[in-house]
Amino acid sequence: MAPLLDVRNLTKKFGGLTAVSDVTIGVEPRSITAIIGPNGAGKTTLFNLLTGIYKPDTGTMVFDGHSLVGLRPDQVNAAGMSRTFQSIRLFHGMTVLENVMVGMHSRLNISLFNTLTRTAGFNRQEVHVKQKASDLLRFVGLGGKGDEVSRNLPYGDQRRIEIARALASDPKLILLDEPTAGMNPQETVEAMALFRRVRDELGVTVVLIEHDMRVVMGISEYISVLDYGQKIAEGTPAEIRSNPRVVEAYLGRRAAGTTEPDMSAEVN
Amino acid sequence: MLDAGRSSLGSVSARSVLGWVYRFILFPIGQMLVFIVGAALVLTLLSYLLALLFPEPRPNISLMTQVNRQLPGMIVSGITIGFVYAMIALGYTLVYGVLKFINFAHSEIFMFGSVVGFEVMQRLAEGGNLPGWSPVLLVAFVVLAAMLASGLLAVLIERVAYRPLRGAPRLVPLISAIGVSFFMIDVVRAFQAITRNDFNLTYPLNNLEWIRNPVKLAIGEATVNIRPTQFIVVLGAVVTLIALNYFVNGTKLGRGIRAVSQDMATAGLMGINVNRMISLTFFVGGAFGGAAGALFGMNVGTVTPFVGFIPGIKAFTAAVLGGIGNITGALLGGLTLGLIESFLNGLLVYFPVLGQRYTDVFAFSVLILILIFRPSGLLGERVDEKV
Amino acid sequence: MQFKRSVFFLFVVVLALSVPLVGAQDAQVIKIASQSPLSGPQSVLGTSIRNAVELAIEQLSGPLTEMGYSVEFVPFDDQATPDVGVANANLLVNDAAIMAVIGHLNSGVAIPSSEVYNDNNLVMVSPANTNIAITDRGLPVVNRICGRDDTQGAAGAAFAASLEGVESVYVLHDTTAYGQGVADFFQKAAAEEGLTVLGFEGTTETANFEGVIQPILALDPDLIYFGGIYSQTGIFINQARAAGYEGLYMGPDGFDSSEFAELAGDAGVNTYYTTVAAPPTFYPAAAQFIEDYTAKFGEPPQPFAAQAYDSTGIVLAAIQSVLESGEELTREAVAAAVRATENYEGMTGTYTFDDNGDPELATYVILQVGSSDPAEWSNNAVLADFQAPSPLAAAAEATPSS
Amino acid sequence: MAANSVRQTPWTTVRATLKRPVVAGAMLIFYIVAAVVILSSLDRGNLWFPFYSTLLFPTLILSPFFVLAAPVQGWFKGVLVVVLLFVAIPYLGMRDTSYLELVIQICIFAGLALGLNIVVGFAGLLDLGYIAFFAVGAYMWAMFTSGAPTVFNINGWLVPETAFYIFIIFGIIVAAIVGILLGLPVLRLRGDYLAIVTLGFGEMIRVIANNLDQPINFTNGSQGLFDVGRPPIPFFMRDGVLTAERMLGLSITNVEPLSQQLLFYFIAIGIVAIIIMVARRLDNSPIGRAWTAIREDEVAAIAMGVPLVRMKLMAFAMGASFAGAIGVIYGAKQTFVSPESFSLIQSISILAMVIVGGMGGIRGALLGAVIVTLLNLLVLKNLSLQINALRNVDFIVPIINFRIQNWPSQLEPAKYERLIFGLLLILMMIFRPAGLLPEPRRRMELAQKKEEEAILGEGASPAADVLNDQPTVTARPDAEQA
Repeated sequence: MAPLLDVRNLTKKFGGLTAVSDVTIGVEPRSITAIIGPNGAGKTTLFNLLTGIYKPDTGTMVFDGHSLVGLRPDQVNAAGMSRTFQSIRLFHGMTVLENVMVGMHSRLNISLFNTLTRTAGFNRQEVHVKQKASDLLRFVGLGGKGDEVSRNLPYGDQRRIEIARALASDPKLILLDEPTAGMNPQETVEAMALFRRVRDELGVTVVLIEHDMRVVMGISEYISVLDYGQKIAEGTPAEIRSNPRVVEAYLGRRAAGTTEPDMSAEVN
Repeated sequence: MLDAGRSSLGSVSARSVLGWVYRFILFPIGQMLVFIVGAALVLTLLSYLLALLFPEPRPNISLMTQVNRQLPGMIVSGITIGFVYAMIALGYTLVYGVLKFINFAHSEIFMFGSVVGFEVMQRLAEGGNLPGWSPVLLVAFVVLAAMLASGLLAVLIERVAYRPLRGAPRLVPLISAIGVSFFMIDVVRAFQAITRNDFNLTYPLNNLEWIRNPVKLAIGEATVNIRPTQFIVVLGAVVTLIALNYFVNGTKLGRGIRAVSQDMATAGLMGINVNRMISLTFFVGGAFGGAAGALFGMNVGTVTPFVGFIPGIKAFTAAVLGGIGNITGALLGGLTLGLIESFLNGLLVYFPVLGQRYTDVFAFSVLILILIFRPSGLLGERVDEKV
Repeated sequence: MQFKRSVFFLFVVVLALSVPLVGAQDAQVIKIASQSPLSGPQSVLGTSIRNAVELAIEQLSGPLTEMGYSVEFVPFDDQATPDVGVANANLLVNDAAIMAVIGHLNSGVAIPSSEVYNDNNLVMVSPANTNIAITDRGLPVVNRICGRDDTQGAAGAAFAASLEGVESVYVLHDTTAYGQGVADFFQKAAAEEGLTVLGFEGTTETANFEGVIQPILALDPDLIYFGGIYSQTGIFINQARAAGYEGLYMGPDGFDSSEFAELAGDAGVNTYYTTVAAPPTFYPAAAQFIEDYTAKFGEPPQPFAAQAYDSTGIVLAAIQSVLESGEELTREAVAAAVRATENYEGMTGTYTFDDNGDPELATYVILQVGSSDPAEWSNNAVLADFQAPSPLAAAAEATPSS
Repeated sequence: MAANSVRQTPWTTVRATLKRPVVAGAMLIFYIVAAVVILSSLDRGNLWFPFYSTLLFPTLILSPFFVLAAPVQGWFKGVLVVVLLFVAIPYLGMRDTSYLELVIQICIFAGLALGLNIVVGFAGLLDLGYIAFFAVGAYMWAMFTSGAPTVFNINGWLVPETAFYIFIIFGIIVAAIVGILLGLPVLRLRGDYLAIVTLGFGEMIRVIANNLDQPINFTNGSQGLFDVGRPPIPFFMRDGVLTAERMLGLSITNVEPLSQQLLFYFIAIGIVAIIIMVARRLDNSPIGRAWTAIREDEVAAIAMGVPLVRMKLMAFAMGASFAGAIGVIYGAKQTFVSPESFSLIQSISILAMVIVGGMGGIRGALLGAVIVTLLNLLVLKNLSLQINALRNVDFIVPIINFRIQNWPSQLEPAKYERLIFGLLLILMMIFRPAGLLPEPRRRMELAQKKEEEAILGEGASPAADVLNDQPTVTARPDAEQA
């Protein structure tokens, strides 16, 4: 089976710094893949390259049979790849529901004529958009909070809104950038369940950047490890756990003794 | 140029004094010279090229002769106005560096400087002893008075109209600044209308012998009159610019300002009084605007409460041109814009269909083109937004 | 907006206004309005026009007062801006007591405002508008007692050509309706007179003219003609002289203000200017006016003040003639009476309007600035003066009457 | 406030009474009728006329806002507004056309403010050269119908005046195209840069209009286009005026100009009504949501599939097209179009309207337009007239014993438009940065709660009162770290 996302030899330099260097990653359809690595390893830059916010210097990115190179972020979104942000970037003045509705933009028929004349098709679409946004909010566990202003919600809820918003465009693949950062253990457990449901119930491939090893080891099926912009390892959680290079480059910097039990922990 | 002096002043050995002189005086002046000469050369070549391509015959002389005759004058006037723009642009750029907002009212701080300069000279003239002053002392006195007044005004404006808005969306202080600008124009106008019944304020330069004798310079076919006021503008600008360079890069207070402009929150945590630094920035930027105003006033002779608008916009353009937030950029942007404008005035007369009335259109086109192709300006660094 | 508070506010306002209003006046009131810039850079001239109208009403409304009318004066500030002028016009046409408008200073304001007057049959007499479009539109309510830019420009060019050693001219203008208009007429006439026009440039600069001056210096003209207003042209010549310009300097009636002397300083001495409104001192009959004006307002009258005084006089005389004829006093009647003015003896000349509202004979004067002292402005030397017929009058003369 | 309201004081009784629909409705009717009667019976010769008209006319014009906020039923609000627009104001206009002129000016500026509101308020693009599109519309109509010697004036043959209504559509299209052409290169720029570049474009268009009399005369340059055509007066307008004159026993001397003004009045409110509808539909649609998203966070918006440049261009073009349509009307109404009318000051005063009213809200933009226009054209002018009138009769202010004649003429209020204007902007930004009527999108749900609370009873919660008064929009993170 061809990978849904096929990244080959991707390189991005900022001045003298090579943020992403010759990275090759494949993501299978309907998988959950984690990208890990120490701070500054180039993970977020990789996401920004994938979603068109940065332009790669060299390399190819093929998503679902189409090249992503040169696409604008909105075109990437339309192609079926959506994302969340490391620092939450909601539209803070808008309501929760509106935030999710914006996420549907690339799936809508945006016609000035229809908007101004309020054709039947337009009205149907609006009803559908609202309905779908409510459904998504219910899916992420925020049913009934659609009319609140998003900035007034707690942190964990804001992360959920971001995920709902990213799911609104019916993506084939969703990129989650540290989706559990700042969550307490209870919220983290719930979030992991949510990621699984995203894959299992919606059939969306999930790629996430994560620092919390319990999350990484708990839900991901494949793991790629970046260090200094280079991919130093990939494989199943078990393989990564036993890869000496990873242990040295990544885990070795932390107290290996404390992380080892975490990596084996199974959290449901 | 202005980033040259990174190191603080250490021990006072002969070598470090020399190094200091080099770093804070010779190097900046050298840089300015190189830049001016370079820009002037490029524009000169462009003039000749255009003259060759479009040999529109003049009624009495050939176009080549005209270019030969007007070039030196154009360069001199371009440099003069360029330094004025540069000094105003510094106010925009300093404030932008620290607060990341366009101080729209800066043009009125410039205007205030020019009006204060007039007031001081007029009072001295009414006292009757104006010609008795030594030129250097008089100019220094007028400029310093304008600097002080404008600096304080800038601090006051920041305190009243901007500080309560800090942290609000970007549009909010910008609009408040537009309000301040309008307000200032009318306050100065009302004051002058009541006290003098007139607001065309003419500097009393006529009874100063030394200011009326230009230096005549013959270059080929051309004779340029370099007026003492033009010397004053350039000299005053260079002196104050060097002082600013030293202040920002060589003193503790300057380091504070730089720290605040890097990261306000962290600077605050490091024990820097952020509000004081911001006030200081406004004072310094305002003082520069005031100095520019007084020098400009002496050079052109007559100012009004409305005089700030055009130079303000031009100086802002200059700041953007150089890369807003970048002090050296403001200087280079100002000089570039001054020279471009001066040359445009000279070049557009080649084309009767266009003419000088299109000068501003072309000046703005330059701005737009630069913003499109190099949005960070000549010297600004491209900052990618952190995602 | 909070309803309870706002409705309470409204209520208070209504109650306050239900307080009995001051009763209407019984005496029959005739009002004369003026429109001129009372603020902004040209307010010196505009204020002087306003003051002269006030003085004229005070001094000349005797006959009307005897008939039982009281004449009041309503000044408006048009800020030299078309929009403000039109807004004022719409305001003042609604005051039924206003019978005439004296104004404006700026043709760009007078043209749109006069459309409003015309809609409401309100007569306008202009002391200062020289643009040809003012009267060439043929509006029945629009009149002026001054000359026209086409004749003024030509007169300037003829005079420039007559000056010794003047062979080339460089023409500047301020890109406004007035300045560019008159500069254009000058340019054309100058070419016809055989002068070489070295350049025709417009500039909006108001403070720093260095960039404008350099190309002029390179061309070295014998004379610079600047179609513009004193607040710009005075500063220009100051800087041009400092930059080394040694030729002659000339301009239209926009130069005509004592402010010019102040702004130009010594550089402005010997400047030539044409005007359609000679200084009051030029008219022997105006001595009393100058004295009265200075006594009332504390400063000597500016140019156009005497013309504003005469404009008011024409209007008052027309109203008087309407009342004497026993007709009902309406705006139409006043407008017709003003247009029918024949041989009105004002202090600045004898006025008869042609069918377009131009004076059949207008006076054009060429003066030279004598001193950099603003107080001496009204003593500028009159080098030449002549009367030229309006285009209609000239055409009537040209076609032999049957 | 909340604590007091629990107790039954006379004051709370009054307030409760005021909130009853019947009482509120009766008060509104009384107010409108009283204002119209007083205004129309005021004589311009009256010494205190400027004072009264300054007090009364603005409150009359602002009454729709009170009506809309009043606790009365929807149909009643509608009837009141229609009566106000189609009976009260035309009647007042027949008695005194200057009021009609004022309302037309307000409509023109309201249309412009609504257009700029789309660009600045909805999409968050600070445009300081907005007046350029207005100029495009005005020139559009004026070039083809002016009596000035332009290239289009072929031996006096001009576009017939009946084409006016088609030209409104042309104005919309051409202005939108100009908007797109100007927007294409600059919309990638950051906020502040965009502001300055649009400012530059605005000035450039003005300079070009001023100079496009050479080599081919398109705009008649600085002389301006005079004698611009007006839409023909339909017979029913003239008949209507005559009928009204007969029925109301008025004596109207200026039937022709009055019908013309009335025609412009109806065209102006018609176009403003259309603009309001368009703006509302845009706001309440995927397009409006995308604009808000862009305003809030460009990066997030584009990552969520909102095509930035296209949506920004659409905002630019929509805003421009409103200005284009309004420009055509302005050109025809003014019958004179010259570059002087399209200065930066105008752009900024339109911006001020949007700000004063409340960025992003339609009602806010309307309110801002009314307030700023009235301030410019009525309040300051009337203050000057009042002072002058008092000077004429040598009035002495009682109590403080101040002779009005001693008021220096340099201090006439009309001269200090900018001062008041500037002060207004500063104070608004400091005390009510969200404007007088903050954006409804951000208050929608809060307002709903407020209404519920109001229905539930008098004892409103403190929260509801806070929400009534405070702009909920601006969170100001305290920057005083040090």
